[in-house]
Parts: sequence; C-alpha cells; structure tokens
Amino acid sequence: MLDDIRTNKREVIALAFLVVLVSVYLTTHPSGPTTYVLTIWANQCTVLALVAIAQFFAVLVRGLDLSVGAVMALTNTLASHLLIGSSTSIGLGLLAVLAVGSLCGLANGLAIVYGRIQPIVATLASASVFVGLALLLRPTPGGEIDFDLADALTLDIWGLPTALVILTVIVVVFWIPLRRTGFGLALYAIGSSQQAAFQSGTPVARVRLAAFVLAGLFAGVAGLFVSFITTTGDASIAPNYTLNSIAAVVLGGIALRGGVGSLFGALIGAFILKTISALMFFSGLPPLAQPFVEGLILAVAIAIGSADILRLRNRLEVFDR
Amino acid sequence: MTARLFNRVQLDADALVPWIASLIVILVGATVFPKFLSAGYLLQQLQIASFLGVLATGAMVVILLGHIDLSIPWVLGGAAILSTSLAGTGNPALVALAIPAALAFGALVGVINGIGVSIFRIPSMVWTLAVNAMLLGVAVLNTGGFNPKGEASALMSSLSTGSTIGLPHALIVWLCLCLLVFAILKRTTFGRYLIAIGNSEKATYLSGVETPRIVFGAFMLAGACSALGGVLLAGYANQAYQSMGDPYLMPTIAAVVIGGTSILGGKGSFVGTIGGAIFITLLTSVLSVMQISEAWRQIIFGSIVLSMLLAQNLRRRKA
Amino acid sequence: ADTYRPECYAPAPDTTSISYPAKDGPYKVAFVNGFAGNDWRIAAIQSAKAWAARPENAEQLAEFKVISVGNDSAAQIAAIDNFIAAGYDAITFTAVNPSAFTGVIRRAARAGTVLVPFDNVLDTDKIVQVNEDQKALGRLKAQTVMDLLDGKAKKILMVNGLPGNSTDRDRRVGMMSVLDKVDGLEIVEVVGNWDTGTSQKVVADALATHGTVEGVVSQHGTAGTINAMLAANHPIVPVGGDAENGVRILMAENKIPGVSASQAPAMSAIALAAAIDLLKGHPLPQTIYLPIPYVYADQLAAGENFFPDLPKSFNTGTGYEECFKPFTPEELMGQSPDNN
Amino acid sequence: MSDGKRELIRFEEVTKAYGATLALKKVSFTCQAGEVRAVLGENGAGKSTLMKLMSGVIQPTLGKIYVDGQPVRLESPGAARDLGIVCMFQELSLVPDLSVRDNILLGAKEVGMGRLSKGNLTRARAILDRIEGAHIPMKRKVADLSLPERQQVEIAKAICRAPRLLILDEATSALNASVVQKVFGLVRDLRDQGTGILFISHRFHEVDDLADSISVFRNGEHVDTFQKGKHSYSEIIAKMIGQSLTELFPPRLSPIPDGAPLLKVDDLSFGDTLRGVSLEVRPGEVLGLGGLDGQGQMVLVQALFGLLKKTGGQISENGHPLQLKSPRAAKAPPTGIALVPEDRKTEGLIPELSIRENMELAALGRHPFGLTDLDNGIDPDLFTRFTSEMELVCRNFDQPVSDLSGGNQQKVALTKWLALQPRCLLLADPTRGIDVKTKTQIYRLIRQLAAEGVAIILLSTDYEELIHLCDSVHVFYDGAVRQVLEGPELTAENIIAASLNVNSVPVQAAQGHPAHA
Ligand SMILES: Nc1ncnc2c1ncn2[C@@H]1O[C@H](COP(=O)(O)OP(=O)(O)OP(=O)(O)O)[C@@H](O)[C@H]1O
Ligand SMILES: Nc1ncnc2c1ncn2[C@@H]1O[C@H](COP(=O)(O)OP(=O)(O)OP(=O)(O)O)[C@@H](O)[C@H]1O
Ligand SMILES: [Mg+2]
Ligand SMILES: [Mg+2]
Repeated sequence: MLDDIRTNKREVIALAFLVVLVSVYLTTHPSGPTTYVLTIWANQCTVLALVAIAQFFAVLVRGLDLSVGAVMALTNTLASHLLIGSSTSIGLGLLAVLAVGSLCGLANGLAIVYGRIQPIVATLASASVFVGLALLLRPTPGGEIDFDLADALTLDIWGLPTALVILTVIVVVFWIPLRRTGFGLALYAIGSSQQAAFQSGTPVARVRLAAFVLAGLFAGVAGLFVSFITTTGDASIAPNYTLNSIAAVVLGGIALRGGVGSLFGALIGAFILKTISALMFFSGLPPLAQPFVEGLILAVAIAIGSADILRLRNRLEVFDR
Repeated sequence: MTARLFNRVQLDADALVPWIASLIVILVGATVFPKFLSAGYLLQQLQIASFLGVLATGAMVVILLGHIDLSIPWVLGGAAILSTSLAGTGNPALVALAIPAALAFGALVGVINGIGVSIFRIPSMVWTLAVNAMLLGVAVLNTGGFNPKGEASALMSSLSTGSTIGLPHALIVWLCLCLLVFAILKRTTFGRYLIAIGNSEKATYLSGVETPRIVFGAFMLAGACSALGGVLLAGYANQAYQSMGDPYLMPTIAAVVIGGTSILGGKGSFVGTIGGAIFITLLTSVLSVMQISEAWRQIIFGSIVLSMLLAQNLRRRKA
Repeated sequence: ADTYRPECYAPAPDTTSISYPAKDGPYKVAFVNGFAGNDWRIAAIQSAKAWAARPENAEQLAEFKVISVGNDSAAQIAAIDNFIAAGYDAITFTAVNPSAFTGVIRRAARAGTVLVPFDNVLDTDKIVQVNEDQKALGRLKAQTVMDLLDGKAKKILMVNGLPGNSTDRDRRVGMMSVLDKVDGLEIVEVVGNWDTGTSQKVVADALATHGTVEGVVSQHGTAGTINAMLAANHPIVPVGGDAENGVRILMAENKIPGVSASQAPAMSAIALAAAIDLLKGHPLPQTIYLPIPYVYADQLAAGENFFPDLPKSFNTGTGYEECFKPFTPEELMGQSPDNN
Repeated sequence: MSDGKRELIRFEEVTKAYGATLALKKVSFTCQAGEVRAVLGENGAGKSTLMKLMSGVIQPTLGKIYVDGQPVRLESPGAARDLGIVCMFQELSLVPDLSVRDNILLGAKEVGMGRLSKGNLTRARAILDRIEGAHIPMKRKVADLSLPERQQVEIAKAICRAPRLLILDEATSALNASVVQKVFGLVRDLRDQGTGILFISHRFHEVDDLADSISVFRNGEHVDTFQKGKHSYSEIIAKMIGQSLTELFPPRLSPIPDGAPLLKVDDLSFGDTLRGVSLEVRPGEVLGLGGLDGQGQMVLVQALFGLLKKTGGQISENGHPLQLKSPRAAKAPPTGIALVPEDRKTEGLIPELSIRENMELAALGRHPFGLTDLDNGIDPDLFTRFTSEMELVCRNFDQPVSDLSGGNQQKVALTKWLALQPRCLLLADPTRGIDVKTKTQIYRLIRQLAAEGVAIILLSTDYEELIHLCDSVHVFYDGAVRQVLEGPELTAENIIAASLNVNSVPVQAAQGHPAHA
C-alpha cells in the first residue's frame, strides 16, 4: 500500500493539480459545468491525451518520439480523403488510417532498433518526411469527414462527453490488461534497464519495436480524433502537438529516462496542459499577457512536480532522478 | 588497435560525413545551376550558415552536457528585439550597449534554464520548452506597449552583412566563436567537467566537482550563443520581429547531431557541427533555388538526414 | 440586395447578403485570435482594442474579450464553442484553418451567435466574412510592376508565402493572372513563408543563382527581399511589396518604384464593427472585400503613410478611411496591455 | 553426491574475442549435473565471459558448445533459459524501477509475453524467506533495496526458474556470512536434486565451503580442473596467478599510532539511519567499519564526504569543526578527505573516459577555471607512482577505463584519489569482486599509506579484511556503533556476533583461510 503511494507519487500530485485547475476552470466559466462546456473541454484535452499516450509508449522504452505530431498530420490528411462515403468505405478508411499510423511507428522503430539511431534524432528526421507526405495529400487544408461519425465521436452520450468514454475504454480495455502481461512488463523493464531486461531473457529488440509501433498507432488515433473535431485535413498541425506531448507526459509523472510512469499519468498530464490554456478564456487577463501567464503556469506545474527534490537530504539521490 | 583509438577514428569519420555530403549537394546542384560553384554563391552560403552555426555552437555545448536547449527561438527573438530597441534609441551609450545587453540577456535566460535543470532537475527537454513559452509571452507583452523605433546598429549590420577581402564578417564571427568555445571545452577545467558530466554526472560530483555550476555555465554559454545569433539575424534583416527564431530550432539541433555529436552527451566534434551547419544551409538553399515544392523539400530533407545517420552508424558497427 | 454601408462593407463580386434578426445592445463580443507571437496579429489585437476603446463603440459593448489560442484549430474551435456556451452575441476570429469550422458554424447558428471570420477566412457561404480580395491584392502588385515595366519583361522574381495556406494560394493566383499574359517571361519563384528573414535568405540565393531580375513581387516579408537585393548590389527595379513600415522606409530611402499594399491589421476592427452592425439587424454582404489600402512609391510621405521613428515591423495598415477614422500609431501603441 | 554424473554442457575450443582482447582462448570445459563447480581466476581471467557465453548473453567467436551432447547456438538468454541454463549475473540482472514481484516474473519461461502467472511468486517468496529475505516485500521497488537485498532477490529469481544449470557469478559478493550460509544450504539442496552449479567467487572460504570441484582460469585459458582438496590454497593461488603468493595480508609497517585524532566525529546523526555515532581516527590509523550491510556504515562515510544535508552532531578535524557542504569542500586542502566509493562503475569512475582523464578528474578542481588542464596542481608522476606500485595492467593511460578488468578499474579509482595526497582516506568495500593478487596489492598500499600518516577509514563486508588490516573495528547495528573491537578481541566470531547484535554465535565458516595457511 505505502509502496503503491510511493511509486505513484508523481501521478497523485499531478491528479491533485488537475483537480484544482478543472474546478477553477468550471467555476470561472460563465455558464458553469454544462454538458456542452464539458464536451468542449474533453474534446480539446483528448486530442493531446491521445498524442501523449503515443509519446508515453516511446518514452517508456527510452525513446522520445519527435514525430508524433507529424504522424498526426499524415493520418489527419489521409482521413480527410478516406472517411467519407458509404459506411463500408469509411470502415476501411479507418483501418487504413490506423495502419498508416502504425507503419510510421514501425519505420521509426526499425531506424532506431536496427539502424541504431538515437530515437530523438531518428524521429526528428522522419517527422520531416511524414509532414512532406501529408503536404502531398493536402497541399492546402480541405477535404471533409463524415459528419454523423464526427458528431457521434465528438459530442456526448447521455450527457457524458464521448471523448471521455473513449479514453476510459482505452484505459480499461487496453491498458489495464496490457499491464498484466509479460509484454507490458517487458516494456517497463527495457525502459528501466535494457541490459537487465536482456539478461532476464526478454526479446529486447522486438519489444522496443512494438513500443514504437504502438506510439505510431496512437499518434494515428490522435490524428483521427483531430479529423473528427475539425472534419477536415490539414498538414500543418504537427508542430502544435509534438513538444506538448512531451510536456504532457512529464507533467503526468512519466520519467523521460524510461521505465517509470503509466498511461494514466500521460492522460492526466495532457488534461493539465490543455486545461491551463482553457483557463485563459474567461481569466479576464489582458490578451497580450495571456501567452506569458500560460507559459508561467506551465513552468510552475512542471516545477511543482519536481519540487520534492529540494527535500532530499542525501546529495547523491539527486542524481538518480 | 585500442578501442579508444577506434573511437577517435570514428569520431573524425562521423564529423566528415556532413562535409562530404555538402560537397555532393553542391556538385549535384551544379549540374542544374552551374552558378552553385561560383565563389559569390558559396561565400553567401557561408555567411548564412554562420547564423545557424553560431546557434549550433551553443546547442552543441548543452548537448555535450547530455541536455538540450529548446529555448533557442525566443532567446534569439528576444535578443534581437532588445538589441534593435536599444540601437533604435539613437542614444550613443545605449547603441553601444545593444550587443552586450543582448548577450547578457541570453546568459540570463541560461541561468533560468540552469536553475530548472540542475537545481530542480527537471528534464531540460521540458523546462527549456516552458522557458521558451514564457519568453514568447514576454515578447508579446513588450511589443504590446510602445516600442522605440527598432533598427540594427551600424556594428550589428556590419557584423552580419559586412565583409572584408571577400570574407563575410558573419563567417569570421562564427569561426572566432568556434575557436573560443573549442578552447574552453578542450583546454579548460570547465570543458573537462562538461564532458565528464555528459558521461556521468554522479561520478563527476563524487570527484568533488560542483556539477550545478558547470551546468549553469553551459546553459549560460548556450544562451549567449543564441543571443548572438539573434543579434546577427537582426543585423541581417536590419530589424527584429516576432518569432524570427522559430525556423531555427530544428535545423540547429539537426546540424549538431549530423555532425556526429551524441544526443546523449559526452562525445562530439566541432568539425562535425561546423560541417552540419554548412550542410543544412546548403541543402535548404539548393532545394529552394531548384523551386522544389515544399512537400518534396521536406521529404528529401528528412530522407537525406536519415540516411546520413544510418551511414554513420553502419560504419561504426563495422569498426 | 443592397447592403448596409457598401462603401465600407464592399460586397465581393456576385456574393449574397446575410442579415440576422436585430438584438438590442449592449453586446457581449469576443475576438478569438490564433497565434499571438507575430506582429500582424498583435497589431490586429491592438486595433480591435483601440476600436472597442473609442467611446462611440465602447457604449455598445457590454463585454469584449480577446484570446489567443495558437496555431491549433482544435483549440480555436474549443475557444469559440466556449464563448457560444457562455452566451456571447458575436465572435470574430482569424481562422487557423479555412475548412475546420463547419461544426462550429452549425452550433453558433443554433445558439444565435454571430460569427465573423476575417483575414484567414473560411471556405463557406453561411456567414459574413471580412477580408481583402487576396487575388486582387496579388493582381495589384503584379500589375503595378508590369505597368512600370511597360508590360514587357524577361525575368521576374516572385516571393511566395506560407505553403499549404489558402491565402498564399489566392495571392499567387492573382499575381499569375497578370504575369501569365506577359509573353516570354521567366518567373523565378521562391518560398519566403511571409517571413522577413526567410525571404531575405531565399532571395539572396535566387539572385546569386539566377542573376538580375527586372521586377519583384512579394507577398509579405518584403523588407527581407529588398535587403537581399541591396546586399547583392542588385539594380533598383520595381517592387510590389507589403505594407510594413520597414518596407515603405526602404522604398522611400532607396527610391524603389512600385507599390506597397497588404492586408491591414485594422481589419480586426472592421470585423468587430460588422459583427455589431449584424447584431443591429443590418444586412451585410456574405463576403466583404475591404478596399485594399495601398500606396504607390511616389506617394510615400513620412509621418503620413509611413513612420520612420516607429518599429520597422509596425504595420502601416492602421485603418480604412471608408469605414472610420484610421487609428493614430499612438492610439494603437499607446494601448498599454493592462487597460483591457 | 552420486557418481557417474551426466554431462550438462561442454565447450570445445571456444574462443571469445573482444576486438583485440581475447577474453577466452580455445577453452574446452565441461560441467556436470549434481555438482558444484567453483571457477577461480584473477580479474579479467575470463570467468564472466565464460558465464556470459553459457547463458547466451554473448556468442563465441570460435568453437562449439554442446548441451546434453547436442551442438547448440545460444543466441540469447531466452534460448539458454529454455535449455534450463540460468545465470545470476555479476552485474545484477534486476530492473531497478520494477517491483521485486515484477522482476521475478520478468522473462520467466511460463510468462513470456502473455498473461502473468503468479506461480513463481510463491516459490520465490519461499526462497527469499529461507535466505533471510523475509523482510523484503514483493511490492518494493528494486531501486529501493540495498545491494545485498538485491543479490538475495537475484538469487530467488534465478532459482525459481528451476534451472538444470545454475550459474552464480560473484552472486554472494555483497552478502554477509550468515546469509551466505543460507544461500549455500539452498545451493547444496539443488545440487542434491541434480542441478549443476557453476560458482564464481573471490572469497576462498566460500569456495572451500561450497565447491565439490574447482576449475582455474588464467588470462583467458582453462588452466586446470580438479576435485576440491586435491591442491592446497597456495597451490591453487599459484595456478591462478602463475606465481606463488607469500601471504595475503602484509604485516603492518608502523606501530598502532597514538596521539591527537585527525578526524573526530561527535554524536553524528542523520534521520533514523545514523543515531549518535561518535568516533575518532588518528593519522596513520586504519579504522574499520563493520556490520551487516545497511546498518549505517555507508551513511557515516557519506556524511564524512559531505554528501548529507542537515546532519546532527559535529565533525571536526584537528579540533576545528568542519562544514562539509559538498565533496568539493571535503576534498579541498587542508581538509583533504577522499572517498573511493563502493560502485566503481557508476560512482568511482567514468568508464567511457580514458584512464588519464579519470585520474585527473578529482585533481583538476585545484584551480577551478584554470586556463589549461595540465595546470591542476598535481605532479603527473604521482599517478605513475601509485599505478606502478599497484601494477596497473593497461596498454597506456589513453585506454578507456571500460577496457580494464574490475581489479584494474579499482586501481585507477584508488590512484585518482591518492594522487591528491589526502589526509583522510575513506574506502568503501575496496576489494569487492577483486581477485587475491589485486587484493594483496591494495592491502600493501593501505599499509604504506598508514605508515605515511594517512588516516584511513575502511568499510568492508569481508571480515577477514577487517581483522587483518584494521587497528580497531567499529561494528554497526541499526545506525549506531554496536561495539568497538580492538587487539585480541578482534576476531571473526566477535565481529559477526556484534553485527547480528547477539552475544554468542554459532561457529562460523571462517576456518582455513590463505592468511592462516
Ligand atoms: N565487453 C567486453 N569488451 C571488451 N573486452 C572485454 C569485454 N568483456 C570482457 N572483456 C575482456 O575479457 C577479459 C575477461 O573478462 P571477464 O569478465 O571474463 O573477467 P572475469 O574473470 O569475470 O574478471 P572478474 O574476476 O573481475 O569478474 C577482461 O579482462 C576484458 O579485458
Ligand atoms: N566495452 C568494453 N570494452 C572493453 N572491456 C570491457 C568492456 N566491457 C567490459 N569490459 C571488461 O570485461 C570484463 C567483464 O566485465 P565485468 O563487468 O565482468 O567486469 P569485471 O572484470 O567482472 O569487474 P568486476 O568484477 O569489478 O565487475 C571486465 O574486465 C571489464 O572491464
Ligand atoms: Mg566477472
Ligand atoms: Mg568481477
């Protein structure tokens, strides 16, 4: 029990911080916590949350992925071509989009695992390729997505934002079971100590590869969700998400050195980040002061997560962070 | 042969890759535009590469440390705005202050980065990102109020656009900076500590080194370099404007890593970084002059960088 | 259909007209900006606030909020939805993405909220949009340059804007519509991203490799283009450029013939005015093409249409005479951020 | 043990080359079921390499490996595991950020990538309990365990995979005598059930205690294999190092010093890991810190090296209270305290850097931002003096430290600090995982330094060391000094008694040690 708390300390702090932010947001919002307001908030957060999940899988095995945004752009533009017309063609379209996302992840994985290129660097380069492909698909923003599908996924179910339902499903149906398999264990093991994982008989290469494929897949899902919100394809969305996804996982208590944190943490981090910007709407701050305050809150949020470092009394422990 | 010697050889080989690549780019380009081989064009590329190179020099210092500095864009922008504002006042004292003030500003941001990274031990990837966001905010706030007429001081313009006996001043500035930083890294205790920390901060601290000081120093140096880049770019455009730094972040990092510097820190090569800056500038320029569509430029750029990295690693594995 | 104040809200060719049932003021209005870290947008914010600060407008506004959401269409959609949810009467915005707002438009209609996009407008005919005719803007620059060259030229340099952006596309189309007619004309195209520094670099490259040109048309960041030409000791040739203070200073200093015209940030104020007028029940054209504010090089007058002692990044487009008294630089700049 | 043992694994002419280094040269080696085989050799003799080959961590450059008479290719630890070969590695194969539970399940045959089966857990729990690991909770993060606790977990993890061949590479190097006994009991049971065991240790009494037969390796070659008892210790050592070793512990060179203490610790406390410890050490004195691991000895050492904030009590040097705010403050003259840390690979040295760079790192600080490296106030000959005294084996000082075997790495770690000519030297388990020859060299050096008037504080898990080197031993228990042993009362029995916090102990397995032989 105590061990649980200790291991999840960062998540607990983050969750507390999120709760504070959200309550401030909902109280400052003129129309209070209506379904509409919650849905808006949830949709916006969910996009980042999905990229954060992608980033989480990469980070978990010690591989920052700077191409998640680019994969979103690619899948988003692709979706704007495929997600229209008969329900069968839409169905196939969905599969195709997710497949492309996973393929991007696979490409990254191959370059990193077998090409031995540092993840940050490899994905920095591959990102540019993916964005290029996205631009080929949509030189200028356009195309459209089936409205009913879009509405179904971006509005609410019995007053409950669909986006939140989707995330809950991911956690319950995908994450929790995964965590209980040898594969889930191997992901953490590799991130924490590749050597140890290898010596324990883990197929390191294949598991890392799988991790990057998962990253690509979820970046693809994020791309899909953007498509449903904007009902259009836009190749220029990449930069907004890549770096924010990293900030999100860190806010969620996931260690960039790998092996620590949970998918749930990634979600919390993403929600914190987006709620901070949402706070600006009715903050009544002077417009030109908002960007600064936003940056400030972000910095504070990050610092809070690490503040406990100051309480360490053994100067050596600092370095194991 | 000793493993060490192998490392050395490898390092140099890695460092050469961008140089060779640059050569290929020029030659290939020249088949379409013979002018690529003209001294005028090449000198001009060197001048433009100097801006990227100055930034890359700073970035490299931080990367050697095992960290990364994502606050480059708005340190650059802030320094440009600050220096042009001072120069714009026309008051000789303030005009003279333009460049020093900008550099000081960069170093100051370096301190803020250092606090987050070495005191709070926040991953630099995120902390410098937040700092960048705050700097953007400050810049926006500042341009909201009344600004003095901004323009580059004579010195700034001459530094970035002037040239003596054909050599662009920017290039000279860049090379001097490289020599300076090279000397700092190779000949001073500070440099030794920097490399040591890049390999293992714990072991370095246990050797009786105040590692936070070194981290601070490195980030201040990097901040000053970014600021210098801002000063040069402001001199080049003879003005400052918002988000003038944004196009430089990724190319800067790319320049450092294709130069053979390990993103994990601890090992890297100056020759490589210089080559990296030149290569990226050349490639961008050639692609732009050839009027290749944005989409294909991105694809080509990414693929070439990827294949260069692969080349470096495959060779390393053979050795 | 004849619309309200056509001299200001000039209808685009064969556009429809739109009107909403009148509401009584004062109104709750919001301006949802995209990315803030860019001079044009800051000027737009300043103009909007300056307009709202003028007494005759202030009394019609119960609330006026400005927020910036960054280059993120999802965030902008969320922001607009929020103001709809909060029961705002009208929302003006610069669309991050021209085709992403179909859903928002439907929700706004349901809630009876007036949406007025400007600058970066939408591919829709359901709401009133305020903009300049981007094609015409391109045409104006190209035409002026060609006229100065008596319609004959061998080589023209064309500096484009941000790839993948519809405004960039339209402006280019406008320029091409003129240049295509010139026979035997070689057009050297480079991508300047509407950014002074980038323009300067790519133009420097182009001049180094393509030699001299007879004229230059540039979408934005023209200051960089001119700097590059001066640095290359390129002969003075006609330039069709943007209307940043720095550009006009350079044109005046170096006696560069041509025209300086562009998107005026004051457009944000017109969008506000249009929103108010719509709320009052006046019919307006669905697509409003504001008269493009431009100055020929020989009409440049310091202190009047450019300001040597203001920042070069200052946008001279401080207003549209046809609509209201243009703002004085002090009125804009003096707006200290804290008097919201 | 039964006769007619089955052959489990056989090496034929196996060679392993690392670039230029030949870690193993044409080694032929067999290992039977139901036998405990001790593998002895100096650092770098090739023991770990042999084990890594057997467990599929690395593959041979030349030669064949047979399992149950069948030629096999062990291309990964997974493959070896499937053949029933399980290795307990010297560099522990535990994942720091995972819980004990997860570590035990990780890579277990019946788990694979699929659902986690709890089967192993109960077995592992039982094993842990049996080897004094009852206090280790399954949910605790491995990173939060002490080194010995980790070795206990590692043992449990290895054994609950029901190996046919169990490899223990310095598996017990950090465990104290009583736990080692329990582990050995367990190993004997396994042997009697027919498991083959390979056992690497640098502690002779352990080998003596457990092994049935002994194989000796010397720089990459399999020198000899024989039944235990066939050769005397001195003969074995002679085989190991290719020469005979007169004695392990050199005689003291100077009388036990009296006079004013150099370093004085008064009522030092830190949280609940250190409770009011007081001691003094004189110039030329060798003061030992004993006790089970994690009883506060290490904390004391860290405090003395300025690694702890807000400690209670006082540390004074020659009567002047010290403000130890950092290692930098501690090493700076005139204070001159030096610490050679426990874990040379992550704390003592930077393996990627060259020997020279490592040795200079501590010295550089002398002139903080001095314009050039060389000007670090250290006469380069000082390095060579110590390296030649300890017979450091290396091509040249530009070789990366990672090329050196553990023993030689340790010599570099020592030199790095000795060159500073510290007045007080803190040694944390300086001979762990180090072979006899290197040990003697280090012991000789300690004696010399003492004779030169350096005050030495020696923390050790090897009580033989404490007995034969130290003038007095402070035995720690639960953060406090349980007992101070000096002169005649300085015996293995007393040390163990004190560290277990009891007054009489069962007879320990300390008999028959080279020092006595
Ligand atoms: N990964 C490696 N790269 C290069 N050389 C290596 C490597 N591993 C081992 N060697 C060389 O092989 C030799 C034998 O190493 P090995 O680890 O087997 O020695 P050892 O007997 O285990 O030493 P110790 O008693 O310290 O454990 C070492 O001296 C080293 O020089
Ligand atoms: N990359 C490498 N290059 C050269 N030598 C290496 C390398 N990795 C390990 N070695 C050497 O190979 C041997 C095997 O490594 P190992 O970790 O077993 O060290 P060791 O000799 O056992 O020392 P210790 O017993 O203190 O761990 C060591 O001597 C080590 O110095
Ligand atoms: Mg070994
Ligand atoms: Mg060893």
